[in-house]
Order: sequence, then C-alpha cells, then structure tokens
Amino acid sequence: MMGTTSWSWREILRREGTKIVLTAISLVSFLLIWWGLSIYLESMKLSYLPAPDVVFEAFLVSLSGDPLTHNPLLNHIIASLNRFVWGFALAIVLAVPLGLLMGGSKYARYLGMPASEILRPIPPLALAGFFFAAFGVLYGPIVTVFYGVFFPVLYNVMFGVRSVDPILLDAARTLGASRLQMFGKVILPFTIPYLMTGISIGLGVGWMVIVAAEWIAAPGGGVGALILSTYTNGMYDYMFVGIIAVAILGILTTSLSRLLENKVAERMGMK
Amino acid sequence: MMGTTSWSWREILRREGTKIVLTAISLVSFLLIWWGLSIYLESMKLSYLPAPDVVFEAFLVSLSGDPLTHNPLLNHIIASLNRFVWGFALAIVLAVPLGLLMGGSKYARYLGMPASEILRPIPPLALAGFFFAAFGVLYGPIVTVFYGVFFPVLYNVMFGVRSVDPILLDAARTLGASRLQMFGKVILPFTIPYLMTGISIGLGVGWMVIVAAEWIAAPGGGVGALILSTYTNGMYDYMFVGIIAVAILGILTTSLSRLLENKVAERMGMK
Amino acid sequence: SGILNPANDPTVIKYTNIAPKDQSAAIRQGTVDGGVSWEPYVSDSVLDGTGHVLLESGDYWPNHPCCVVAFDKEWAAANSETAQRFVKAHIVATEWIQQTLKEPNSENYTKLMEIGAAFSNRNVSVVAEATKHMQMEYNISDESRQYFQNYTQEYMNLGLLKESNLNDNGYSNVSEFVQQYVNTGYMEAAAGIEPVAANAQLTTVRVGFLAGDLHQFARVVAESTEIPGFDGKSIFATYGIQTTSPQPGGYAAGGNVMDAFNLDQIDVGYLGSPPAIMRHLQNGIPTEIVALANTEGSAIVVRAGIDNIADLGGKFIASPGESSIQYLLLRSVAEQNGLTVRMG
Amino acid sequence: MSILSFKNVGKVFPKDKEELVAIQNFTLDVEEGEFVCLLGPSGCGKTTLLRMVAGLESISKGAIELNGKGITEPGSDRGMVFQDFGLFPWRNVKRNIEFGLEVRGIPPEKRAETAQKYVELVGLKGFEQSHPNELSGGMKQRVGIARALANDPAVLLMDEPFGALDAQTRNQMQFELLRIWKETRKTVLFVTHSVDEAVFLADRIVVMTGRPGSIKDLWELELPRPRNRASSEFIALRKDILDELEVQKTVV
Amino acid sequence: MSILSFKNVGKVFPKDKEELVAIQNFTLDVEEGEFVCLLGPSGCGKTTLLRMVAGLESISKGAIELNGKGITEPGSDRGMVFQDFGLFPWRNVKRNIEFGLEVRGIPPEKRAETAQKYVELVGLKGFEQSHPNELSGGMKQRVGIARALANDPAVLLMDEPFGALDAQTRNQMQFELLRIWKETRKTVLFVTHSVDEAVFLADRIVVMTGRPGSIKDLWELELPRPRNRASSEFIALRKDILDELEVQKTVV
Ligand SMILES: Nc1ncnc2c1ncn2[C@@H]1O[C@H](COP(=O)(O)OP(=O)(O)OP(=O)(O)O)[C@@H](O)[C@H]1O
Ligand SMILES: Nc1ncnc2c1ncn2[C@@H]1O[C@H](COP(=O)(O)OP(=O)(O)OP(=O)(O)O)[C@@H](O)[C@H]1O
Ligand SMILES: [Mg+2]
Ligand SMILES: [Mg+2]
Repeated sequence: MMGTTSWSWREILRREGTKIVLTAISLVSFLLIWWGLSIYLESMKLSYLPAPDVVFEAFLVSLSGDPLTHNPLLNHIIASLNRFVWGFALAIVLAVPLGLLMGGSKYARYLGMPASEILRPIPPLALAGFFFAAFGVLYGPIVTVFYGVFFPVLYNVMFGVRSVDPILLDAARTLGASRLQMFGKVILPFTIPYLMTGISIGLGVGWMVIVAAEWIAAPGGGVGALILSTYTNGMYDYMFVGIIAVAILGILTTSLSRLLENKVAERMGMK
Repeated sequence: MMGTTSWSWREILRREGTKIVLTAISLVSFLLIWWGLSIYLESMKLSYLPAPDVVFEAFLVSLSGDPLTHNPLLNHIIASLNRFVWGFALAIVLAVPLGLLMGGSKYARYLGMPASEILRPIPPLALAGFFFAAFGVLYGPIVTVFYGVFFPVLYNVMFGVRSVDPILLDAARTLGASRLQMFGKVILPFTIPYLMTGISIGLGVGWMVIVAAEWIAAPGGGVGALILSTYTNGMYDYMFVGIIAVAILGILTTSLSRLLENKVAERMGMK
Repeated sequence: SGILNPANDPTVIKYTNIAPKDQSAAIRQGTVDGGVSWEPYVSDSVLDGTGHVLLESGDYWPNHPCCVVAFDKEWAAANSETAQRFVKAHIVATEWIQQTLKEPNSENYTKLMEIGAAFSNRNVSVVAEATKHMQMEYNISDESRQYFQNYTQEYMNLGLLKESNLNDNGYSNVSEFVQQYVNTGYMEAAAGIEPVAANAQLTTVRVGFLAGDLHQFARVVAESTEIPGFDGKSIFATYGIQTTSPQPGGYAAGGNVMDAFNLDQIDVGYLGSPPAIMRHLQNGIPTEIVALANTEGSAIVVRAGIDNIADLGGKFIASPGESSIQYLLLRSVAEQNGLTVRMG
Repeated sequence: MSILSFKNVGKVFPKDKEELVAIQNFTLDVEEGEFVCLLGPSGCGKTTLLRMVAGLESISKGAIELNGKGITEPGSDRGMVFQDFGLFPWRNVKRNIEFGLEVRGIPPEKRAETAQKYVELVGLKGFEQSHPNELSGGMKQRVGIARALANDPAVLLMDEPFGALDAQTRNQMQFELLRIWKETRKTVLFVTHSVDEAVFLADRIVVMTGRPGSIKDLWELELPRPRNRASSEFIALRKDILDELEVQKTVV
Repeated sequence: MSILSFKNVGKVFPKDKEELVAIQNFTLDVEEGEFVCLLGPSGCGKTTLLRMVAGLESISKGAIELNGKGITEPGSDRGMVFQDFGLFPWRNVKRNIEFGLEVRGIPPEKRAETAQKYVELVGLKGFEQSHPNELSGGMKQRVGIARALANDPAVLLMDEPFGALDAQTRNQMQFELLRIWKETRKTVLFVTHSVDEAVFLADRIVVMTGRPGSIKDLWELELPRPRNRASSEFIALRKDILDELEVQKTVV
C-alpha cells in the first residue's frame, strides 16, 4: 500500500519547497532582528541585548569559566541538572504510588484530596523561601522542583486510574483476574500514558522553577544562579549564555520524554 | 426521571457520610500536623514554620500593613493582580489572533513556528532579567507574565484551529458559506474551548511567574515582593501571609476561568 | 492605587526593592525618583548623569561602620589560628588599599583600580569615584560599637526585632548584645601572625560575599595574585589561607549570606552589619562580627528637582532591601524629617 | 433533460509518486425527483462521487452537470447529509437548520420561519432549542436532513446517512426519509452499504465495481411503495443484488 | 439437567430515593450446547441479565445456577464478549487471547499453544503480533471471541457483539460464529437488537417485555442450518417476531 519510501532530495524539495523556504526565512529573520536590534541598542548605549556573535564569544569563554563565577558552563549545567533530576525523580517516586492509591481508592481520595487541594494552588516559587529555610540551600531548590512536579504527576496519574475503561475491568474480571491482577495488568498499563502526560507537564514546570529557585541560593553553581549573577552584574552576554543553556536543557528533556512517550505509546499499541 | 431534589441534611449525611468524615479528618489532620510541627520546630529554635494562629495574627496585622513594608496586604495583592492582569490580557490579545492565523494558514505556520519554537522552550523566568533590563522595573514583571502566558495560549488556539473537524468545514461549504463565513462561523467557535484550555494553563504559569518576577523588583509592592522581603528578614509569619494570599489569588482566578469555561461549554452545547 | 499610578502622600516616602544596579535605569525611566545604594552604584548614577547625591551616609552618620567580616562562631572557636590568619590577611589587604589610595599616581593605584573594575564589571573611573565616597577600615572602634547599638535599636523601633529576640539569644539589652556580638579577639591576636612558609599547606576557608559590592574591596584584593610585594601569591595565600565560595558570583543580599551561615555553607562572611545583626537576633544564627570591611560609602541619589530631604515626601525611592544599611539610612533620615517610609 | 448527469467522470488522487485511480468512466443520468442509491464495495469511490457532486472534490476527468451546468464548486443548490451528521455542536437545532440561510443573508424572520417549517417536516417540533449533544443519533440525522433541505437544493446527497444508527432506528429513519422525500419531491443520491436499505428506498440502484469504481449494473425498481420487506419480490430482488455484490466481496 | 438456569431472577437498582426494578420474574433453563438469543426493547435488562450471569452484577432476587451451583462472582467458567470489544489496547492479539490463561497461572508454553489454537480457530493467523488499533472491527471481535473461548468456559455470553460492525461484516461474522460454535459446541447466550440476526443464529429466541424485563415469549427454531435468509420460513419467522416487537416499539 505504501509508495516507494526512498525519496530523492529533489523530490523532497519539490514537495516541501515552500516549507523549507519559509522556515529558512523565519530563522534567518529571527537572527537578523536579534542582530539588528542589538546593534541599534548598542548605538543607544544599551547593552542588555548582546549580538549573537558576542553571545557566542561569551559562550566559548564560559566553557572554561566566565569571568564572574569562574565556573565552567558545564559545571553550572550539571549542578542545575542535578537538582532538576533529584527533584523530578523524588516527585515521581512519591506521586505515582500516591496517585494510584488516590485514583483507585475512594477513601484514599477523600482523605488525600482536601489537603492536596489546599497545597496545589500555591505556586512552587512562593514556597521556595520556606523550602530553603526548612531544607537548606542544598536541598531547598530540589524540594522546590519536587513540589512543582509533584502535583501535575499526582493528578494525572489519579485521573488516569479513574479513566480506566470499566469494560476493561469487566473483561479482566470475567477472564478470572484477581483484584491485584486487575491492578497490575489493567490499571497500571492503562495509566502509563497519563503518567507520561504528567511528566511532560512536570518537565515544563520543573525548568521554570529551577531557574528562579537558584536565584535564592545555588551552592555549586547552577544555570539560574549564573543568569542572575550575570544579570546583577550587567554581564548580559553571559546572561544569554545561561538563558540559551537552560532552553537547550529544556528542549533536551522534553525531547527525551516525547521520545519515551512515543515509544511507550507504540509498545502499548496506542499509536 | 430525576428523583426529588430537595434533600434533607440527614439524607445528605447518610449518603455522603464517609466522604464528609474523611474530608474533615483530612483537613483537621493537615492543620494539626502544621501546628504540631511548628511547635516542635519552635522548641528546636527553628522559626520557619509559624503556627496557624501566629500566621493568622500576622494576617490581621498585615491588613493595615506588616511591620516590614508597612504596606497594607490589599495593596500588595492589588499590585500583583494588576501586573498579572496586564500581562495576561496582553498575551491573549496577541496570542489569539496569531494562533488563529498560524492555525489557519500553512504559510503563516511555516513562518511563525521555527521562531516560536526557538523562544518557547526558554522558561519565562530565565528571561525575567532581560525583560527587566529591557522594559524597566515597571513593565519587566508584566512582560515576564506575558511571555509565560503567551505560548500556552498561542499553541492551544493554533491546535484548536487545526483540530476543526473537516466535516464541519465541508458541511459549511455545501451550505454555501464563504471562506470568511467559515472562519467566523465554524473555525472561531470551534476554537473557543481550546482557547479556554490555553487560558487555564496560562493562569497556572502566570501566577508561578509573577511571584518570582517580583523578587527582582516590584515597584508598587506585590505579594511576591512581600514573600521575598519577609523571607530575607526571617519574618516567616508574614511570609506565610503572602504565600496564602497568592494561593487564594490563584484559586480565585482558576475558579473564575473554570466558571467561564463551563458557561462557554454550556452555551456552545459541548457539555 | 496601583503600580501604574502610585498615589502621593507628602508625608510618606514610598520605597521599593530594586537591586542597586537597576536603580540608575529606574530613575532614568521615571519609575522611581531616586535610590539609596552603595558603591559603585552611587558613582554609576552620578557619572552617567542620572542624578545627584542628595545625602552621603558619611555626612549623616560620620564614620559609620558599613560592611563587616563575620565568622561562624563555632568554626572560629574550633579553628582559632586559621581565623586569626584570615583576619590578618584582611588587615594587610585593607592597609594596602589605604596606602595605595593615598598615592593616586602610583602603579599600585592603577593596579587597584583594575582589580576593582574587573570585580565590579565597571570602568576604572567609576571605581575611582567610588573609592572617594567610602573609607576602607577594619578596626572596630567604640564609635563603631555605638553605631551597632543604634542599628539594633532602629530595628527594634521598626518592630522588626523584639525584646524577646534579645532575650532568646541570651542578651539582656542592646549594649550587652553588641558587647558580646563584636569579638575583637581575633584582630588582637592577628598582630602576632606572620606569613607562612612558601611551601606551606593552605587551609581552605569557605567565604560568602555580596555580588559586585566594592565595600568588600579588601577581600577582592586579598584574593588577587597581582598585588605587588607578595611574590605572585595572594595575600590570603601568604597567610596560609585559600578561599572558596559556594556562590562564586556572590550573594544578592546580606540575608542570603546569613542563610549560608545557618546552613553551614560558609565559615566567613562579608556582609553589611545590619543583616549580620538582624538575622543573628532574629534566627539565632551563631555568628560574630570580627572586623569591619569599610565605613561610610552609601548615598541617596535622586533625580534633578529634588534638592533637600524634605522634598523626599511623596517621592518614590528604590532601596536594595530591608536588611540593608541603606534602608536603615533612608528610614533614619526620613524619621529625622518627620516622614514615614513604606513600600509602595 | 435529466437534472444531474455524470459524463464519463474519472477521479485520480495523487499518491506518493504514483496516482490512485479511484473512479473511471462513470456515466449516469439522474432524473428530477428520482431516488438513486449507490451500492458497491468499500473503497469503490461512492463517497468521492458524492463529494464531487457537492463540489468538495475536483473532477479529474469528464464532467458532472447540474441542470446542464458543469459543477466546479460547492453551492447551495446541492445539499449534503453526512454519516457522522456534521452538525455544529455550539448551535441548537434551530440555528443548525438556519445555517445555510444565514450565510446566504436571508433576514432573521424569514430564516426562523423556514427553519420552523423544516423542524416540523423532520418531526423535531419541541426540540428547537436543544443542542446536538442532547439528541439521539436518529434525531441528529433529522437535523442534518432538515439543514440540507432548508436551502431548498435541487439535489440531496446522502452518504450512508443511517450508517451510524442501530437497526431499529435505522428502519424508522428510512420510513421517515421516504415520507420527507414524498413531501419535498427532491432528487436524492443516496450511498449505502445495506442492500436491504437500497431496495427499500430506491427508484434505481447503481451497483459499482471495485476500485477503480465504475458502473457494474443498474437496477430499476418497479416495486410500489410502501414496500414490504417480507414480500417475495422484495426478497428476490434483495437476494439477486446481494449475490451480485457477493462475487466481489472483500475480506473483513 | 440444564447447564444454566434462571430461577425467578429479579434485579433492582437503587435510584435516588426510590428503586428501579430492571428485571422481574425471569425464569429460563438453557441446555448444554444450546444457542439462545435474547431480544427485547432497549432498557429491558438484556445487558443486566448477561452481567448477572457473568457475576459482574449482583442478583437481587432468585438465583442463577451454572451446573447446579449458584453464581456469586465472576469466574473463568463463563466467557463474555462485549459490544465494544473490551480488548486491552497495549496487548497484541496473542497476548490479549492469553490474558485469561495468564491470570490463571498457566505456564507460558502451554499458554502460547492454547492461544495459537484459538487464533487459528477465529481466523486470525498472521495477526498474532498486531495490536487492536491495527485491526478492523470484525477482526477485533474475533479477538474478543477467541479471548473468551481460550478459558474454555462452559457458557459464552455475548452482548450485541456485532452491534458496532457494518452490515456486510456483520453477516460474515454471523457465519463465522456459527462455524466456531459448531467446532467448540459451547452454550451461547447472545443478546441482539436485530431480529434477522437472532433468526439466523438461534436455537431458541427469548423475547422480553419492556422494563421491568421478563419473558414475553419463547421461540423454538427448528430451521436447519445453514439458514437461508431468503427462504420463506426464515422470512415468515422474522416477520412474526418483528410484529411481536413492533407493538412495544419505542420512539427514537
Ligand atoms: N483525499 C484522498 N486522497 C487520496 N486517496 C483518497 C482520498 N479520498 C479517497 N481516497 C481513495 O479513493 C478510494 C475511494 O474512496 P471512497 O471514500 O470514495 O470510497 P467509498 O466507496 O466511499 O468507500 P466506503 O464504502 O468505505 O465509504 C479509496 O481507495 C480511498 O482510499
Ligand atoms: N448500574 C446501573 N444503575 C442503575 N440503573 C441501571 C444500571 N444498569 C442498568 N440500569 C438500568 O436498568 C435497565 C436495564 O438496563 P440494561 O442495560 O440491562 O438494558 P438493555 O436491555 O441491555 O438495553 P439496550 O438494549 O439499550 O442495551 C435500564 O433502565 C437501565 O437504565
Ligand atoms: Mg464512503
Ligand atoms: Mg444492553
């Protein structure tokens, strides 16, 4: 049914011509606007938007340590990633079983929801100070990320459990499955795509949170700390190195989770 | 078909007994844990978790101005709300037409997407410093909120336009609708629930962003500024007043948008 | 009310927290009418024409102590020799700066300005201007102690500290607190400290400081390996010290430095004396003040058209944060003139 | 002259590098007021044919003429009824039916009047204010029919309109459709998979070949209406057409 | 002794303050190997009856006995086939069919062997590794049947299993079901809305009254198989049963 799959480049160009051209225009004009604006601003003696080449130079310097923190960029990235991963992992480890429990048991839900409905509306960064005071500067940012990721994952898993098609449970029961088997063989697999949704929301929140949490304190460095320090010292070129670094980190983790999500969907026959 | 709708209290209790009891247990134990923990921590000479009654007293004082900022709580709230509303409104005013355009026209999408895919992964707070430098301390936080809300709304509207059931477009065409009429009478109404989704995501992001953006600067005061100042000065009771205020603001705006969403869904016959 | 249209009450000075580096822009954009900050930011605003100095802290509070060196009390007690070496290096660096500033045409002076410019990310003229408005001083005089008492009393007047904060930390009154909180023992012992042998093992000391704050010039100089007369070693290394910092870019505010103490992230902190006092009493953070870093060096900078203190009524002033000496200065000046201060 | 005529119609879809010939040499004349059913295996191009008549799909070869004029774009002279109803969920019954009148600029009072007429024609009186999600499948399709009729089209195109309904409702809707057809005397082009349905409804049944679709056979039905599904003529006809389709039966 | 017997079965659902009596005085004996179809208006309790047999729904009054033992909970001695298939989307065909064996602890080799047998029985050879979303409706229901059969149940319960299929596929599946039924000789309880389908399949047809559902009439079908839908006996029977149902026809 499928046509020939080995396309020639010419073929692709013919087919995707406008798309490629417009994409190129989009990217080039983005760069040109940035560049032009930075030149204009510089002529006005405003330095907050350094030109791309200046940022690139700053990036090269950052690799072995920017003049402010003397900490190689990679160290900052690793420090942030470290916090992120710990907070994220902690959130998943706690939110998944709790979500399963609260989704599966009415009583657990009645017991858990009121308290969690009180806590959930508090933006994680509003609690950042409290977490720093309570858990220290070392664990404060981790706990802040944890808090930001926890609720999206909890609620999505819970929603997943509650969305299980009752016909699947009926089918499993008539086929002789015990309660435990229904849980492991029906509810759990059914919930996985919902968990993935929770994770991808959590990723967005997590990066949003870590950047600002590191403003308060970030022993060992961190991209958020780098951004604030360079901002505070007016070193905008290095600030943009930090901004780009955190954007790339976000893209990488999101791509990873999307890849995982697709793989899962495929393996689960849901795609 | 419906049973009698005037329930007696006794009836409700019988029916919802466990739910009410467990909800009460949940809320009471939340309060007790908070209280107990704060007493324990105080005995350890740690003051970062003030007891509920202490927070309540601080709240009363805050009404006419806390001892640190001397600014009545309501002023802080209005200042934050003000920023929030401006940033939010700006995001909607720009993102909705752009989303419609990019959803409706392949060319607009090819042109807009690459640039927006570069910007979208940057967490708003990573750019906060840049926005403050570029737009000043007055508009910096507004632009930061704008940036956080813009992309969820843009992408949801775009997705909504692209999700329009082609059969509805076919139906409209066979009924004699022009391109413009199809846009106004089919695509636009179809997209509204997606816009509402974008708005409710944007609300979450917006509050998350505003709190931390106000750490950098908040001329006129602001709940985020209150939280940071009180944190920095170890006045945790007033910090919690700020935390609770922002949580309530979040709950209020979310409820408002949910109400609107339901009303819209009802009016659109989608519920 | 509202942020876009702040109401003006002529008896109130409204303040808002804006980092010193952004104050100049905020004044220029008309968001605020002025700012209170430290060096080099005061000189920044003056040199770029944003505003003029309305009041220098040194004129208002002559010789008032500003930034200090604080120790983690337990660390210092357990490592008293290292602590003495640290103070010694601090003294040597401060004296070198004092000497150098007296010789504005010397090579050393050029070197000092370059070091300051690199640290604060500014051109040398700003650094040069800044050094005119502050005194580099390590010695804690009786006058300094009196100022510490004044600061503490001011916090109590503001309601930010209570009598119970003193009592909880074992002090019966303000003067007793200052007596105990200031520990000149290390400085006295430092007189007998000599440079260590060239190949001696260096002791690592964890230091917290403020981002881009020229008040802590002595620390910057003591860490520099470019100071003539120390054989290419830093002054700290000369006295057997190697510094590290959990936050190499510096902390945003003194409160953060105190937090770092509280969480055992640092052994030594360079920070303003008010936060060192305030957070110690507020949260029982076990620290002590062992030396000054500088005196004076803060100022209120305002836009054109504001010519005396009374004009500040109904104006909007940027401040670095409530636990800063600059904020205390603003409050004290305001109260002297029958004005109140509140965030707005 | 016939109202609708297919003149050697062909349809080709681009498919990767090659082309997919969906319809070939389709020639047919439909008389005014005639009820024509299209039967044929899945994928033979029934939907595509209807969409070409509606103007939703271009015509690759030949021509389709309505009242002697070649079809090039959609128009309110052809009404279409979709299997999945295609109702606007945010409009109530009345406003769904009014849609075509609205876009053609008919003034509100006239619109309301016409809509009411068709609401009553399809038996939805009392449901004017209901939204589609409040209606059963059968009721939804009544709205779909009324909406198409409200434009007073020359031809009604129906693509498996009852395919999504359960057996009982389906039978009822067939009755209703015939009643409406009799009252309005529209020309109907009706696609179905059910031989039973085609025999019950049609004046003429077009049996198509598999892809590329073309006409395999034409059945003229002389059975008087209302038709009795249990009558021997009905059953015999049904069996013959089933047999004809069976040969080209596809694997499920 | 009959394999499955309903003894004065009643079912009551709580509904707000009142109670909804869904089924009343339902008494029936089903013989081993018999193919019984349940017909009746919508809401008369057909699904509820099947679910009670499956053990998915409690029995409010009377008893249902399987081989003389009262039913209290679900068990692998009864297999159920659902209208919406109820397949596990994350399991491929083989693993869907193996599910019952798996939860009962049958070792993997034995499982694979049994599953393969039923894959072949329902004609899905070559599709073992496909996931449900890759299958057509007819193929999905083949998996549903194979999955129920793999447990070797005494009774097969089928709730409008072909209701979601198009007419052509539906006919084909009816053929297939009869073939499978002949090969396995299962007792089948089959719910349908289609009289045609019931007459084509059943040994016995139970016609139920509207709510509260009880038995209105029983039809013994002596027609030999394979049945000819065009035969006069078939048509006559179909007509009689249709007439019986028509009286209690509900409005769409
Ligand atoms: N837009 C399209 N692009 C490419 N091929 C198409 C398109 N629309 C239909 N086809 C192909 O044209 C052929 C005819 O499709 P069509 O939908 O008209 O068949 P049909 O007779 O209506 O089938 P069914 O009975 O299943 O509804 C099919 O092979 C289909 O895959
Ligand atoms: N869980 C339940 N709670 C309350 N009432 C129920 C429940 N399940 C079914 N009913 C009611 O019991 C009656 C019988 O329902 P059931 O689904 O068995 O009918 P049915 O004959 O299968 O109908 P259909 O032909 O539409 O499938 C209906 O009136 C239904 O509303
Ligand atoms: Mg079709
Ligand atoms: Mg049913």
